[in-house]
Amino acid sequence: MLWKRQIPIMIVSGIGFATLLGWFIDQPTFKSFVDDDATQWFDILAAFAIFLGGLNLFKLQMQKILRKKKGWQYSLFAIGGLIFALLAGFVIKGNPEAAWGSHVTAKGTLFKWMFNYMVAPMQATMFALLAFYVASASYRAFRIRNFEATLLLSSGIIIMIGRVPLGSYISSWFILYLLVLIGGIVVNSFFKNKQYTAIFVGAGIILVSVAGNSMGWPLDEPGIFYLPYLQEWIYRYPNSAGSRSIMIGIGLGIFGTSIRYILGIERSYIGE
Amino acid sequence: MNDRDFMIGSGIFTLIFLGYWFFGAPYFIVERFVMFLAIIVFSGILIFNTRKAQRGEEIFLRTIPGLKAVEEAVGRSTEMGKPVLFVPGISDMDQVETVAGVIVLSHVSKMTARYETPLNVPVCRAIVMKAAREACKESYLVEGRPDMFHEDMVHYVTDEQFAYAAGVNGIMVREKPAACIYMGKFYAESLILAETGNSIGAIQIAGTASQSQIPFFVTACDYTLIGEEFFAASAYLSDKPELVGAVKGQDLIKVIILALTIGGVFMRILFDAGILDLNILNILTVR
Amino acid sequence: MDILGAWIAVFLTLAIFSFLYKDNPFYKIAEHLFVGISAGYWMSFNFWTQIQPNLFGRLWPSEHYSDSSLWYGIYDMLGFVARPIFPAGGIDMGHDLHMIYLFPMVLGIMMLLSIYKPLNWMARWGIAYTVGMAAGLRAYGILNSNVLGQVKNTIIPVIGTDLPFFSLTGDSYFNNLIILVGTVTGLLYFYFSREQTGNFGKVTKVGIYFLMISFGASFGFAVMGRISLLIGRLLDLIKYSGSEFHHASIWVLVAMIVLLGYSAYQERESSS
Amino acid sequence: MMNYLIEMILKLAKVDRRWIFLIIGLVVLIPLMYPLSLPVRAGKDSQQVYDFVESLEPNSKILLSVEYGPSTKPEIHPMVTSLLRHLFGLKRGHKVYVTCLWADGQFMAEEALDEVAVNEYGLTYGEDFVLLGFRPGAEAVVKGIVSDIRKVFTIDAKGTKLAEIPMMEGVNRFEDFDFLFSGSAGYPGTTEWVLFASDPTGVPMSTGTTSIIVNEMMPYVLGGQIQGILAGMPGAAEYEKLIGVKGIGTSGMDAQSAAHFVIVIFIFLGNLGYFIERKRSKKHQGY
Repeated sequence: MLWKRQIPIMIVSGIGFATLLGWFIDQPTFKSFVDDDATQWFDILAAFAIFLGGLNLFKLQMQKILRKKKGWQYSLFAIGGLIFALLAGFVIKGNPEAAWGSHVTAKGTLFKWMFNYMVAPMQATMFALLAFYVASASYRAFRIRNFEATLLLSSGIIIMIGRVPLGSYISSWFILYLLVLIGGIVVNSFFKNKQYTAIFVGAGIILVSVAGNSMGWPLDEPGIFYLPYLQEWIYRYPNSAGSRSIMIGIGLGIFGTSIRYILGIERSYIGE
Repeated sequence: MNDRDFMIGSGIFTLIFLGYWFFGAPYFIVERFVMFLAIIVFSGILIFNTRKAQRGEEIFLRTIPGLKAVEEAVGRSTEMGKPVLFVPGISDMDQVETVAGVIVLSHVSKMTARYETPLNVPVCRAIVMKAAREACKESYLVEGRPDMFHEDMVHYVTDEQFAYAAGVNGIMVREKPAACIYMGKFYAESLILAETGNSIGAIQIAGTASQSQIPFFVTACDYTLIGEEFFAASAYLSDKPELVGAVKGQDLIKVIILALTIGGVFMRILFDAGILDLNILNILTVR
Repeated sequence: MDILGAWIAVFLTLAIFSFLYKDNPFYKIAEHLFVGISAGYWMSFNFWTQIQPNLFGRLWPSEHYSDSSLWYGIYDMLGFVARPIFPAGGIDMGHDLHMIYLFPMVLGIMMLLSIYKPLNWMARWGIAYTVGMAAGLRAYGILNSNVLGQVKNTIIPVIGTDLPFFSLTGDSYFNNLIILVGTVTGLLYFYFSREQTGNFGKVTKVGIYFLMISFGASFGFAVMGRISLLIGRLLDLIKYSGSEFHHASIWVLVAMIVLLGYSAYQERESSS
Repeated sequence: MMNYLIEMILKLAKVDRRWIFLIIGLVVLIPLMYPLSLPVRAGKDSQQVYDFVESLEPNSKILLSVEYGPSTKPEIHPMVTSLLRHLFGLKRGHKVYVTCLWADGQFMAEEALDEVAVNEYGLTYGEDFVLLGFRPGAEAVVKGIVSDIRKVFTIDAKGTKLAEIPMMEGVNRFEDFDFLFSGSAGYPGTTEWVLFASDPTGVPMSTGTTSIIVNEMMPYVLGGQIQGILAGMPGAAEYEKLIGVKGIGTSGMDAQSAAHFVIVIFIFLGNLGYFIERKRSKKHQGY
């Protein structure tokens, strides 16, 4: 029990207090531990642990092959890939000039080749899949269901259009006309009277046209209807306010949770 | 520990610190005193509320729909005879969010043990694999179902972010889980996972403090725990008084923060008008 | 080698894109290969950038090398087994001798040993160290920047200076007020010890509006970023379709479409 | 006619998402092959970065941190090359020190330096620019650079000892730099530089990030913790416009514009279908 429970809890508290107090203590040995060594130790530990993970992957894929589970043929590729990468990492350098150790970054090695033509393109392609997913997600999710969803949608669209060059060609007057039409829809669904709607839209169009004519139809005035300016306003102010409140909340959450770990109030992450 | 002990303890601590201060505070980085004070005060509030809750004082917390849905999702998987997929994020245990995710996993695995539903936890880091296994094992033991636990329900995929996403995608389209739960620190793979989960028609519940990924989860998942809600999740799910008390403590800190903000704005007005000779911004600037 | 690489890269890229159509053998091959290779890649990479230079490099630096010492005797024995990892005369990574790094080594070895069931508990020490370190380091940083730092940024003038009342994209009282209101109400949304009803509910509703605007803006940005990545990917494919790579992209694309089309046709036949 | 149109919109609203995928793919591909060359307008935040670089004293020491890999190269790489062009093009004797927090960042940095510093300006390695390379450890590296850069980097990326590099003279810690630019695609990245380097020391910094994390960075930009930001590929295009050298950023903007508009049209159609549907179901319920 001592080895399995008490000591781990003591380690959490001890290391936690040390790293927290380290921020306030100006003593070289202590400071260098907190600034440098503490995270370095973790990195070393993680580097050891990854072998554990690799072994687990190997075991599961091997089981699939040996038991001829559904799709076992593909597991051959996983095992093959793993072995190939380990060969490139530990056995075949491919470039005699590169020393062991620097071969993982040096030019002309098998490891670098593997990175350039296998890891990097697959990584980038998986990432690029997001371009499609983000389109289909916005298509499905950006529906004017209620006021909140409408806010989400409007700020999303304004940012999307306002930030690309094509957006800066859209005159603020076009947006004004658009707003008049949308206003018409709102009026119509509110009063359910075609006359009111017609009066509203007609008056709006005349008003905008008169104003536009008198101002000479400048592209970017009035500024609040010019998308590039509007998007800048949205992301500098209301958006900042929103993300700032989330940020403070997350900050408090992380702080509170960390203190809970250090004090040993929460221990279930090691099975308590 | 009761209130008296707490007061005595903090009194002693203050005295010792004053003594240390009196002797010139060797090795102490004085410019960070404000931060030191903040940490001490905030931790004190957390401890105080934890103790209060442990003594059995009633504490009210508002409902969070996403957390109620977790049990429903597990239940639905049981009815459909399909597994539950739990993704604890792609970061290692050195991120507080991952630890919080593993804690939520320990509660989810209690439910799957109770409902006898298969659980699948692919992980991206080996240390997380170890921790998640310990957490699940303990939960199955607590629920009296150690026979149902097997180590490989928590399995390692790879450290590489997008290879992991590809692998989890594969699990989703082939095993078709009825519930996908994402709790932890996420990066760009969030939308790949959530969209694929959506396309197979699973109930999806997400919780994360990764600010840039919250919108994707909000749009593609059925329920999302936003930011701080995610950290409060373990308190809600466990119902342990000491954890509930800590959430209450965090709320009190929030009130202090709000008071500081609004009070600060007033102080700034007075400062700008030349009435007050104290710039609050200088106090809050900690190098 | 480069042309072969280009063909492999093109195949893997298109194989992953084919997932957009549906789960298919090409994707399964790419997925399994990716998982296997990347696991091996990171195992090798972490070994050569962490364990060898930062751990062994600190335990047996070349600076302190002497054949007579017992400690380097162990080193020479290890070097006998694996010369590339332990080069003759100690490891020169510019580190000093740090015996304290035996601790992370012990933690790492314990982590590896935990694969043996009776020693399962050994992993807990490493986990405990990781959590403790993270909690201590994060608690300070996050409280400073995310909480106090953001509070400081929210303390902005709303009256009494020479700022204009309204300016769309510059600082103004109006915009400052937006930030103040948004941050405060947004933060109140995260107040848990009260049900969001009545007046409090109205205030938190405003907070939610700000959160939604912020989510929308994030989403807009995301669309932008993801499309950019697709652009990068397609630029690569266009490059590989050139004659110096023997039109790799075009050939692989055609072959894949034909095969997928054929299998879709067969499926339809067999189902009807 | 009207009914036919409505039916079509309804059909479009329920279209298989794979059609969306195909259209998006084509809309991005076609402008890349046949560019339109739309002009670019520089926003405030890009301008701020530009102005700050312009205002640097002659012979400034600039730390450039590369924190992106091949997957995010299209967004950040053009920013980094443009910044290098700007710095070297000013001919004020600025010295550029490049560090990488991401392993694959080193490949990216090498590419950018080869392209700009070596091929375009013919500068000398070790006197005008130096690639210190990648060191693992995320925030530990940042903190290490703040306290003692020579402890983190004993040798540069080519294996030369720091003492033998002329431009390293007098550079011992982060405070010896005049400006930091972080080209960042996530963790570790700009946030770590703000938290552990720029905030504690007061050395000014700017950043160029992927679009997705711009939002997370905005509070820092508004709070003056970061001097301006290059936001995603449009940010890169804007910077290219400011320094007057067109690159990938500018050429990608056409495809970007087209894709955004198509997505907005999709959203519009989806909403139209949603409205019609809702109206119909209301009618059926006998309102």
